[in-house]
Amino acid sequence: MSILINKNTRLVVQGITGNEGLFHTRQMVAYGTNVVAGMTPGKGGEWVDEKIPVFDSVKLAVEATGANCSVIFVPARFAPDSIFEAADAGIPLIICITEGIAVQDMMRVRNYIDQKKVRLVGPNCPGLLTPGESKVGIIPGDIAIPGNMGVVSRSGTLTYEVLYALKLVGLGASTCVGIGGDPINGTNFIDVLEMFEHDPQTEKVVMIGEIGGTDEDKAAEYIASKMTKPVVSFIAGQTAPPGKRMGHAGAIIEGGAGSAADKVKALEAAGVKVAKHPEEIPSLLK
Amino acid sequence: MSILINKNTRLVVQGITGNEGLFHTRQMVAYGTNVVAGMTPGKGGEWVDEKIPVFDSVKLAVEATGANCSVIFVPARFAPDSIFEAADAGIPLIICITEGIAVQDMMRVRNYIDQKKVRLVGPNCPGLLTPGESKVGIIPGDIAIPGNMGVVSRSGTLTYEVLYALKLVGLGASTCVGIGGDPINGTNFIDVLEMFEHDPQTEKVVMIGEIGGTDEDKAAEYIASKMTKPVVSFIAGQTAPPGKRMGHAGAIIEGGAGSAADKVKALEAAGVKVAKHPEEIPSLLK
Amino acid sequence: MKLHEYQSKQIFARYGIPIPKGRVAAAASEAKAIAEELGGRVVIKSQVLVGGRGKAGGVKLAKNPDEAEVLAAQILAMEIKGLPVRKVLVDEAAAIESEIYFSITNDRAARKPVMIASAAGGMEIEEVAAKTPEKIIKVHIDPLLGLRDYQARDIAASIDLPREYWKDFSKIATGLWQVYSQNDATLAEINPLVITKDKRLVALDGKMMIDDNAMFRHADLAEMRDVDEEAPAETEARKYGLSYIKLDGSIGCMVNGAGLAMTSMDIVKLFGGEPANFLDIGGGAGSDKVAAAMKIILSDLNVKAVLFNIFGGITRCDEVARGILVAMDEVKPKVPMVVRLVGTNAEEGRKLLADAKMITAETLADAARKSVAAAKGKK
Amino acid sequence: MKLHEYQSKQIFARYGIPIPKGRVAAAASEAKAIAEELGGRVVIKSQVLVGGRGKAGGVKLAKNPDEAEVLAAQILAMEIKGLPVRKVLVDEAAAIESEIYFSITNDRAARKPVMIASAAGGMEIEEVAAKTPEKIIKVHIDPLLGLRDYQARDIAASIDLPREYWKDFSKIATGLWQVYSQNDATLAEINPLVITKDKRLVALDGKMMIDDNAMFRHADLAEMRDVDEEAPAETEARKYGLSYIKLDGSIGCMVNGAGLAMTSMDIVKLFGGEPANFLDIGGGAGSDKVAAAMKIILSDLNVKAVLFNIFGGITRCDEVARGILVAMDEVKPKVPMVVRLVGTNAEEGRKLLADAKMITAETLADAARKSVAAAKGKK
Repeated sequence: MSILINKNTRLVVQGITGNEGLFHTRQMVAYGTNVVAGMTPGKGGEWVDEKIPVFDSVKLAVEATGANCSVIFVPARFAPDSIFEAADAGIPLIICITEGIAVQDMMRVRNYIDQKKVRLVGPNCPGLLTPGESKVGIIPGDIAIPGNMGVVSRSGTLTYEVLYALKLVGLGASTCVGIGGDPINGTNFIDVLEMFEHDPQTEKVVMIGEIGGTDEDKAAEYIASKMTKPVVSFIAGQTAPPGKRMGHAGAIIEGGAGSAADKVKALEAAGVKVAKHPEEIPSLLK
Repeated sequence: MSILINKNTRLVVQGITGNEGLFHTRQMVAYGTNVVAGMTPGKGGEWVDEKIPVFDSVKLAVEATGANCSVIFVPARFAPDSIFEAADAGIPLIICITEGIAVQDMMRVRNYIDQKKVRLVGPNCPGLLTPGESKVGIIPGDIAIPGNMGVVSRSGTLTYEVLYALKLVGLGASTCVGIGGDPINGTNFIDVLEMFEHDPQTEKVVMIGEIGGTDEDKAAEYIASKMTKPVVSFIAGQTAPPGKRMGHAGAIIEGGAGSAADKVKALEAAGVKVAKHPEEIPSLLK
Repeated sequence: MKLHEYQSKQIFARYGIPIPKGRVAAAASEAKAIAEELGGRVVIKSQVLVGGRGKAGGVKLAKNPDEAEVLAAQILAMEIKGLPVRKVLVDEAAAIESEIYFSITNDRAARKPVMIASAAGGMEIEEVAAKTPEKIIKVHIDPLLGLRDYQARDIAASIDLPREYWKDFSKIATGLWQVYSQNDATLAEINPLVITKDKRLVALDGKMMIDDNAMFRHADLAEMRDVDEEAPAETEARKYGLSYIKLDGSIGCMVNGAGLAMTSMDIVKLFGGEPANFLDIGGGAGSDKVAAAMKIILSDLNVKAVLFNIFGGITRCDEVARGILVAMDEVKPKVPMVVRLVGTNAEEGRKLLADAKMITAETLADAARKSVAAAKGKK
Repeated sequence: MKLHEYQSKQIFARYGIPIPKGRVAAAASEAKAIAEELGGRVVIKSQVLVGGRGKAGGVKLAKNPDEAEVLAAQILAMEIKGLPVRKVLVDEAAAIESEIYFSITNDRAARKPVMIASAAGGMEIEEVAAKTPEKIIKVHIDPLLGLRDYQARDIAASIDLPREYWKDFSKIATGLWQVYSQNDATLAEINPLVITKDKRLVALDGKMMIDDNAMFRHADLAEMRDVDEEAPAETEARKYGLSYIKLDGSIGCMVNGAGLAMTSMDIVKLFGGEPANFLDIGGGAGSDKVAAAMKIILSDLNVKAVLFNIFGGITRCDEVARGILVAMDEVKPKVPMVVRLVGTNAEEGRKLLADAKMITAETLADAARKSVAAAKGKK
């Protein structure tokens, strides 16, 4: 077992003919992901590498190929519409890799998809990897091996560090979920922790957080009250200068929370072992 | 038992200081409805008849009085906002009496409240009456007596005819629900039929429909497949000239459906006795 | 409220939808002048608020200004489905490659606006819908989110529009959505949207219907109402917020509530009469509204008896009674009147009417029976 | 991107929010002229993009034009929190009855915009929030529906605003919502919104922050950016889409991904070093971006060693290597460089860098340790 993606995942790539879309489609195909369709407006009828049909819209792609998962490689100004489009086409799992989407756009997106039975992962995330089965997004496939560790992270490349560190000591992952670092995203820590808690393959969980927001604090509450599986964590940004992001009003809303020290404290109080640096994580999982 | 409203209903009247709002508030109070608050922007702090406090917003009214039901007597151009306001204030049951709300406004309203756990009855409806317990809206209280007939109707005054006809032969109502005649409304026949099916007090159901739309047809399907209690019906508009409402596109959407004859046919096929005129209904309930 | 073709197309143009060059004319000489201005062949189109103008001969092609004048004169002399033609639209003629049907309207079952398109444009779209429903593409629009670009693209692909027209089609779709949403239209229709021989998309014909309940925010549209196209009684009724439709029978009906009004008509018919009208005075009508309603009913000379059926709720029976008295005083009606008052303040209402010579009834069936008898001259 | 007070207030005025009469000046003589124009007392306000201007003496009241000139000259000679004052706003002075705090910002936890108000305006709002949170009113706005009138009314009632001001307050709330939503603001703040002695509501001070990710639809706002207020390196970084923040340490860091960049800084510190900067080259950076990043890092003369930590994903290690080579060729750096490449195309990247004299590392800890050692002159 695994969570979210596996061998039955039928993927449509939104923005498949773009530079990044094409590169990572090939990487995904090479990894063994079942990429059934691509989508680029105006290029319907073309083929990618002579085996992936391209459609003019997600709806047409779904009708023709039964795609059940979408990954978005589309410039930030068009990505919100790509998410709406995938949601409207009935795709139940949408992974948005795109970075730099405007916050107000994401508020509209999130409030819209919350009305539908749709899970969005990201944006500004590296995607998903179920080692040995399927990879959706940009996580390099060769840095992780199959195993029993569930990995969830707000960061992109930092996630790779952790997967790689696990691999170096022979530890593998059930699924790795990059939820993305944007202030407004589709899936948060608690959503993924819950899935790992119910996934028989997952034995322990690694959670990679960072400064800002209160998601890690909520996760700590959830871990303390609902989780039976051990969780190991790392929080990035211990040395980050404070107040570089938002002014007055933001500080009011977040009630002064969001520092790395506070998050570490909350997690440790919930029984989570917190690593000093990512390469320390494997030893804490032993 | 009854449905939707009873002795525990704590009502706030939106637009209480207007002509209609005030008149019907007094009627409701006289009937025994527990009117706990009124709401008119700019008149907070005043009192109606020295016993009902007026607030500047529904939120303030709810906080101060624990109102759990709202009735709206507000001009059509302001009524959509009144519904949003009641929904945002956490009122679980909103009855909108106002007639003449623009269709596009109602589409926005309905799509918004569908996201919340809120039931809207109406607009353009006479409201609810649980005889002997509570009346919310404008149904004259003295035309109905307590009993075991559930009454649901798209029409306003036609509903009164039916209640009155029932009363004249000694039949009473568990609850009467006027769902309103507008093309887009909050509660439809099926919603109410389901509540009556599960209400122990209700023995039989009277459903008053009219031409236009497909709600009666859907109700017929529901009755055939899900209902155990007998249903008697009347459909208004047998002599109405066709095509006075919408042109081409509307006809396409409704697929030519919506005539009184079609509705009668669908209901009779579902085992419903359909009356030739409203005063015939009591005899069909025997 | 229906808008004329020329009005609808003027609105379309404001939102960037391409329309043919052209102008409206009320006289043949004017039509000639416009044809001269436009040069080339023109189409003369009668502007009446009914369908089937083409079949009735109300749309003609003119090769030159002189022919335009002759044809305009012919069309301006016509009546179409009982409506005299008062204006013609003179449009430059288009060389048509193919025709598309394209509209937005309300889908009450889905509670959302729906965009409808078909490659079978120009034809009677109801016929297409009935015979080949698969040729009709429907896409629902979220009323809070509005039309998205990919929806227009989906439609373009589904009706097999050649890819070179997609960008323009997308702009037209966006324009049509704005036409619909910013004007509270219940229908915004382009039929046909044509591809011309010189590869342009043009809205050749247009139709709009506006939600009467939303007129308060569209003063500009209210001015476009063509009262010439309405029966005077209907114009009068609208002025007082009454819902009135003239029919061919002899029993005038004044009722509160659309459902009860229809039921009253149904039951009049059930007892052997024919209703002269549908008239709903609405909820909470005051005496002035009631008086206006009564005058409207009595302005129909076919009316041989009047049935008042008022079941008070938000409407108060005493107010209705007062209105009846005012109107009787002014109009001095000569036909018999049957009155039934039940519900809110019915007692007060009955007292007010006690001195007026009116036939009273208790039940609806009783009222209908008495009206039918009265219309036939029986008591 | 932060806007100046005077820019924010100009935008406010466009949406119907009343602001004091006034104009911005870059010289004392100009300030005098404005004060003469306005007549009466004026306030001279330094325009710098930091808070606490008042406490720093950057806001002064002038009784007449001559005093305005003197005070403007004083303020224009100041530095506030290290930033030289280049402009002053000269506003007519208001006679203040009371002060309100009023803003809209993003609530990330609720995923909605939130309108915030407090009767304790003018004060440090964080202090109010910390000490008396019940004095802060928050109302969430549905991003698809927008601000509704009743929400403004709720706020007015909750902050005990006298009823006579509700209508004007409602208009200001609507204006502020438009300011926020039509300009992709992450913050639109009026502090204080004052009630004047002559019974008007006026936005005495204003602050706006714009979402950098939304600048593509706000060419007008992009022009308002005051590059004088930024470190030149930050301006340069933004030009290339790099996220750069200068710090005080000696180890320059170039990393892909904000999380990994912060982690690299953390681990440098853990091993006894001090990071010279935060620098995220973002996802999918090409060689030109990498070269620009390297030049920016090396423009900081405190930098004694550079740590490149690239874990390829959407970013390809070979592209990064190419960028490093380009930059090295141009800049000829004299400080030691520690490079760690892992992930997508890491092998190709390493090959490209094989001939350059760089210290390589396998693990992150190893890279950090080597950087710290290199900065201290050890190998």
